[in-house]
Amino acid sequence: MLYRAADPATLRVVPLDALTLVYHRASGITHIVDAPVPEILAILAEGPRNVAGLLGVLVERFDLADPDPAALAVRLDELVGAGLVERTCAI
Amino acid sequence: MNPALLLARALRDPATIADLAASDWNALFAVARAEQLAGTLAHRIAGLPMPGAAAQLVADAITSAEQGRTAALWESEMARRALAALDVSVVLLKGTAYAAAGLSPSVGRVIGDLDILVPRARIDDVEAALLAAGWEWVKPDPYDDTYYRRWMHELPPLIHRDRDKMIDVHHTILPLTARIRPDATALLADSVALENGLRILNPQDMLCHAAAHLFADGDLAGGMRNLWDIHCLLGEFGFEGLPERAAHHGLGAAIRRAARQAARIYGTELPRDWQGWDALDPLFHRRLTARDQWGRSTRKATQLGFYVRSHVLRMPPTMLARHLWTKWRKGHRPA
Amino acid sequence: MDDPKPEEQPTRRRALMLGAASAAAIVSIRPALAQTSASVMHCEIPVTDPGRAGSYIAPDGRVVPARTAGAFPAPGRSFKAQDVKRALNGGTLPGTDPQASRAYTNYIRRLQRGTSGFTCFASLQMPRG
Amino acid sequence: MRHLTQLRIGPIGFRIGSHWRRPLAALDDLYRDYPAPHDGIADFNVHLFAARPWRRVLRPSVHIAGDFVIPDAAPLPLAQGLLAAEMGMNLQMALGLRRFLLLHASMVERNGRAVLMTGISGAGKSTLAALLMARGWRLMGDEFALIDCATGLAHAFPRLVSLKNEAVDVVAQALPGARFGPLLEGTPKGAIRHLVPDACAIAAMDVPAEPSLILFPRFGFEAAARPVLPSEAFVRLTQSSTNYVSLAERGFDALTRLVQSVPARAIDYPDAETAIAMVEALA
Repeated sequence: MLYRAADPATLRVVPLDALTLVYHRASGITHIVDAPVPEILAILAEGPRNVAGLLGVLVERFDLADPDPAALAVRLDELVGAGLVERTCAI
Repeated sequence: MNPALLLARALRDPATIADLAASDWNALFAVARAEQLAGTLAHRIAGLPMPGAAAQLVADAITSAEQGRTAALWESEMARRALAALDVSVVLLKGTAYAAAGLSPSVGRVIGDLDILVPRARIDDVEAALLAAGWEWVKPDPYDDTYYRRWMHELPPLIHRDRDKMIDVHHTILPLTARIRPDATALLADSVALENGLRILNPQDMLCHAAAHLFADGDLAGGMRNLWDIHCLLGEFGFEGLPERAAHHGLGAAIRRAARQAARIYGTELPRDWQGWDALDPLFHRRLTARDQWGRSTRKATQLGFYVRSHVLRMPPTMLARHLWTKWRKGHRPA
Repeated sequence: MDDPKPEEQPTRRRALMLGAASAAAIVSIRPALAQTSASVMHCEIPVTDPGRAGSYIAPDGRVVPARTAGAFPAPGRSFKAQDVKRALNGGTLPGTDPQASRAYTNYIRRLQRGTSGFTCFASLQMPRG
Repeated sequence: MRHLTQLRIGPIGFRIGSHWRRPLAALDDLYRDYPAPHDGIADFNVHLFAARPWRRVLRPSVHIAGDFVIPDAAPLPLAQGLLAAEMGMNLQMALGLRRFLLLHASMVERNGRAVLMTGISGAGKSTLAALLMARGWRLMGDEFALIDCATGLAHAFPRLVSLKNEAVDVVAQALPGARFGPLLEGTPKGAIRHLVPDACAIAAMDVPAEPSLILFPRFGFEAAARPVLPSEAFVRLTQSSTNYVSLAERGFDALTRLVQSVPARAIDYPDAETAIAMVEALA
């Protein structure tokens, strides 16, 4: 199972303070997101990844306090529900 | 002028707005909003010389329609994602289909609920997948729910809990109780795939559905909008193969009547053998254009007649009596 | 002072937490007014706010300290919009006695913007004066 | 519709029809200094009608409709026809406005700087605006603030100020010379009396102002003020806007700009006097 993010051209990302605003042009929906959502979107913008692959990049780029694939899967489910990320089948 | 005909004239020939008085503008927009045609009107007359206040209304209506279009297309995309794993044909219907395919009725058109057509044999799978993806039942009234499942051409409506949008899942385009039974298998089999894998009806079936929606399945409420769809689709697709396909679905009379009404109200060009005006046409014409200066429905008697008529067309008489009784006891009256 | 200049510091990676499964990281903005009457009737109004659990509700709907005389314990549950609507028109909220129901209904009437259930209540009440 | 009136409040024109003369006579009187819609063309239509012909005279009850309607809007008795008209106009704004970002807020202005007060219902938003007007602020509106998405400027919508219950007497004392509508008792919101905005508010209603402060007041608590982070202000303002979602990216731009450029404070206050002092100190 791969996860693919919305095309960055369809997103307006505005960091405010602790939280970040994400306006999604394709849906017209505004999302207020907390870390690690902007970080996940940025990594997936480079190309689709599976949970393990994404976790690997997060560990590499950040000092990740809880590198737990189950926790990451929950964040991805949220992103899928919001329509910011789509599940696709591995080719 | 009858305000509905004022609207029709502006849609048909935008240049006619040049001579409108302020009171005409007020009536024009009141009726256009009531008929859900404000965005369509706005696109037709945008850029023509008009008072500043009217130009503002036009700009507002265009923005509003644009946002509605985005939301409607997104809803179809989310439905696509929810149903992707099922490997089932999902055919977009009505407004969303026009927008997804970039057809002319979609310009400025208000799009209501998402309507999709799926094979009847797969409807339980579709229902389960939608429920799993965040759609919920719209508070089913037990009577309505049984009625829907037993007799209607669609599931009881579902609404998405986060996006607040309704979806109507159809397995045919008329209720199972109607005397006319369109060939749902053919509708699906001959549908056309879009780039993203969703489908739309083929041109003739799209016209058949629009006509069925206008006359056979409904009480003509909001008829001017549905008729504008038909006017645009006839202009886009022409009449080739239409009589045969409509006859196959049992909608031959409906599509001809729709075409005659479109010609009368919007000036649709008809082939010679489609022209005419039968004994009932004036009644339909009056009903379609029954609006006052405030956009309110007029001709209440005609309206009730049409409400009962729409049920007669959908159901055998004893079932109708039972249905109306149950409805009216619960306080429902035609608006 | 011999602190190293910033560029001489080893690159510290930014700390990040994936977070608990129970805590949402995304809030999507919904229309403030529900679009359809159907969804209006589908929403729920909590009595009271989760933050005020254990409080009592006075007959006029104010939230008062627990065990205030004449007040009713907050039911700590949500009521469906159509039940609230019925109660606002003189009915009784399900599972409550008439006096408590009136207090809870008054609490709902006093809901303010930003409080849980307000949007639901507002959609029931629209238009407002 | 047998009776008809038209009026403009700030940038928005209304055309109001009624089966009865009384509600429109009251509107015509209270809005007598307001202009007609631009070009005579209304942005919104409101109609007040009887559900059945005989209900025009027999226990007359006023149904509210218009270009934009919600199902099950409860009717009002004819004696509250003025309120019905006001509710009808509010409803059109809430459901139909697309030209501006609409915030459910009262707003006053001094020296070109607008203070928005939002986040409460029935606990003093209108009262504070009226009392600030009595102290020389320009009233821009007691219900809706209109934000221009392109410029970020706040436009006034100075409709009649709707005063409820205890606020009726409080404001009458603060504004002895002001014009008021009839006292409407037993409305769904209790007793209501409408206050006509002063001449300055009406004369300057087409003059926008730069938003300079966003307040989230809360009545019934010890006086306290705390800063509100932009993200919290953003979320709270989307919830006090009826058309944020409908404006799509324009709304996002307008609201992002507002919360990034204008400070926001939550203020708690025990009484109106304290609130006025707090607002004047912060503004």
